[in-house]
Amino acid sequence: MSKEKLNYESAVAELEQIVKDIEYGEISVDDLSEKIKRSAVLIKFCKQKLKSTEEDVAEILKDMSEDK
Amino acid sequence: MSKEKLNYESAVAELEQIVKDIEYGEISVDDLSEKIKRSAVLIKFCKQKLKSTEEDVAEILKDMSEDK
Amino acid sequence: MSKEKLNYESAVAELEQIVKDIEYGEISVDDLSEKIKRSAVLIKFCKQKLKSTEEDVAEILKDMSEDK
Amino acid sequence: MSKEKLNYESAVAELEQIVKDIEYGEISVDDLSEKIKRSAVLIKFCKQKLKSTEEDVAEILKDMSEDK
Amino acid sequence: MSKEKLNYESAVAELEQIVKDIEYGEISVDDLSEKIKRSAVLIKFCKQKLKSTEEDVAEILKDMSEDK
Amino acid sequence: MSKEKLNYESAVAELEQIVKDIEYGEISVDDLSEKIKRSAVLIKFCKQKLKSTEEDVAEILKDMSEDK
Amino acid sequence: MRTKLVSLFFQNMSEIPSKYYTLSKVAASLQSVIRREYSQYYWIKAEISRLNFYPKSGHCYPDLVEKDHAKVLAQMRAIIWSRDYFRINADFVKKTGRALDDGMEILFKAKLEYSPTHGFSLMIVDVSAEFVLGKMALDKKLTLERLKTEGLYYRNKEVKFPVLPQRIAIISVDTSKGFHDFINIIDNNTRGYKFFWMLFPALLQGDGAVQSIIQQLQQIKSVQHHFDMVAIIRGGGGDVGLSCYDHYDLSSEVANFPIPVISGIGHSTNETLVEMVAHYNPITPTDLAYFLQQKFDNLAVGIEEIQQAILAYSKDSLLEKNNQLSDFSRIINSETLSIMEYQANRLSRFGHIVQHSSLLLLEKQRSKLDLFIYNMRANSSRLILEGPQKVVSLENRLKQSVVSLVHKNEKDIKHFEEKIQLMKPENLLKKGYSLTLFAGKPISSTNSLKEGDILQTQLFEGKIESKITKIRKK
Repeated sequence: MSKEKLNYESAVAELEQIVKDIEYGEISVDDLSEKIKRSAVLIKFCKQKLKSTEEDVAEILKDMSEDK
Repeated sequence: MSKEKLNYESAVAELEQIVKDIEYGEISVDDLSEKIKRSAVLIKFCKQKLKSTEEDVAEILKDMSEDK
Repeated sequence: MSKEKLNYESAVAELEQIVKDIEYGEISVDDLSEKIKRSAVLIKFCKQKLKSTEEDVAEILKDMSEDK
Repeated sequence: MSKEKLNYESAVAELEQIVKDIEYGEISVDDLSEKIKRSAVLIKFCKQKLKSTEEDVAEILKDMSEDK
Repeated sequence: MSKEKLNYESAVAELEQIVKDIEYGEISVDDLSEKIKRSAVLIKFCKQKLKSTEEDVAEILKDMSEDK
Repeated sequence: MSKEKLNYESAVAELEQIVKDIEYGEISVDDLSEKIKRSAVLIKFCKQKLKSTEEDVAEILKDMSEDK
Repeated sequence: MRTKLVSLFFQNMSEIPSKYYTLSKVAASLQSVIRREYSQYYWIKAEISRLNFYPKSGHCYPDLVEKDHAKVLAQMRAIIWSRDYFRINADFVKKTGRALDDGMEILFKAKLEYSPTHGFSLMIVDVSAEFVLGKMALDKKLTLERLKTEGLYYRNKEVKFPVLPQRIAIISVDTSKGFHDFINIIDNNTRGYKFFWMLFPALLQGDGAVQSIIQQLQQIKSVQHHFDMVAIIRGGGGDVGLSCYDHYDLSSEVANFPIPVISGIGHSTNETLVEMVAHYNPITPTDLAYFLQQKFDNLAVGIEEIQQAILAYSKDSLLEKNNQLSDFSRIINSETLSIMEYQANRLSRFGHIVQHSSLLLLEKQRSKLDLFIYNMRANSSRLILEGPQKVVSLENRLKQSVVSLVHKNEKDIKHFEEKIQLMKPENLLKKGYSLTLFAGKPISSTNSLKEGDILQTQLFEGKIESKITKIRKK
């Protein structure tokens, strides 16, 4: 699966769908591995995104503090 | 019987049918062995499927935890 | 009598007929020995069939337990 | 008279006929000895037949029980 | 008259004829004696026949009993 | 982003909107970095604005004389 | 007015009267009449058109006037001697907040005096501060009502105060202490805020102040885009000369001003109209400076708060997102495990059912086979037992029937034997029966006999021969 099209919102939406599907037993065991692998990709992507955003925030705020 | 066509859902469905047939005595002794052997194949297949899925899940969740 | 053609169902059916015939005295003393011998063959066959099936069951369940 | 052709059913039937014939006086004194000799043969045959059948049956049933 | 040709049935029949003849007086005195002589022969034959038959039966039945 | 159009009031308004958006989760993670970068620009601008002014007396005097 | 008088003087120059008095004579006459007729002190109401205070001597020579609108009804000079003036003015200032000044209508106690050299004058010995006070209050009240009626009162207040009140048009004078206090504070604030200000000098008190300030306001208006606000700053002037700020023209100009006007006039008495209609009135220039500084402080704090809020909310948001992801992980983990467990149990259950049911099925079949065996054994035995009975019964029947057959025949034979025994001729003859023979043959009818035939009769013992004597036919 290519990452190019991923963005956080759509990744989270997809994750929510997967979680819902798993929660409501809408996923067959046959598909489960695939879905879980996909979840892992999505969660990893999201975490990276959060981390980079967090870094951005820290960086910016550091800059701002120095500007004082 | 070749495994290629098997998937968990169909295997479980087949198992349910066999279990029902055996449970309600709808099966002749002549077919019983065959059915039991078939059950064993199906159960084994399903267990392997579950096990591999479980491993996948564990792997993924391990990855996810490490990503934190 | 060759065993090739025997199966449990037909063996049981034949046995039932013999038992019925003996019960209702539909059998001559001349045939009795023969019929009883035949019954013995059939019962032996059936018991073997049951036993082998039972062994199959045991085998399968052993497999299942080990797979856990 | 050769025994080969004898069977229990026909032997009993023949005996019954002889007894009936004698009872209804349908038999001349001239033939009586002969008939009685025949009856003796038949009775002997029947008894032997019954005895052997009984033994056969007992033996077989014993075997069947032991097969358990 | 030679004995060889005699049998119980014909002897009894002849006896019956003689008795009948005598009773209805159709017989000459000359013949009468003859007839009476003949009767004696016949009766003797019959008695002997009966006796031997009785002995035969006894013998056979004795044998049968022993066979038991 | 060019500074020409910025003024303190619109900058603050924009900042307040961003704060509100972030507070109420109206901003996707995808946009968050961008928004935070923008905030940094705006905050920097505002802080600088408090400590600097570009007004020029000569300019005003010139304007006044032109108006007359 | 002076110009008019001068022109009249030149018009009348050509006519020279024959009789005339010397000026001193006229003046002496006037002086005596006035001394006689106006010996008392009177309370008089008039307007001071000019106060004419001479600081060196300390005397005042006010020009008094009474007008009906623009028309002068009367005018007169007055004198307030130095000693009176200081007393009067001090009291006046104390009570009204303003010094005696040009254009002021006053009620004063005076004595009419005439001096040949100086002419008429009213020697003022007292001025009623209360009168002026009442007059001022009335004027102020009327002006206030007018401003309200005209919808001006709140107009400047309604002008949006700039978020960043950084550029200030200052109406003041360079010499004002208030002004210096103000710029000193804003220019030298410790936080490094930068204000831009420009001084628009104006009179700050007295009647001239109204026009002067209005003029500067108009100047400012022409370049209003350069400014965020106007500050009217006065200071150190005490409470004197503030009545200009109750003036309608100035008040309405301020009220109507397109950008906020802040007043820092600095006094301790009642708020003036200008201050009332001004956007904000911190009263003293220092307060105004601190007000602005406070505004900047607030802005700085606001920005700081925004910064903190962005930081905090971003962190919250990111934390929340992180938690959401953790939740996802956790749910996926737990749900998957429960699916696994459920499926594993299901498989186990299948296994057990297969086992249990199969064994049950096999057991049932086994019982069935056992039942077969049982039935076979029972029924075979019955069958086998029935056989001998039948055979034995046949055997018995055979025995009996043979015996009875032999007996019957023996009986038959005996019967024959007996019958034949009875029929032996010797036995008949013995009983008396005899046998009649003819020609050696037994006869039983008369048919072949004739009389005279010789018949032989056989008796049991012996024979007889006899002749037939008579034949009787049947």
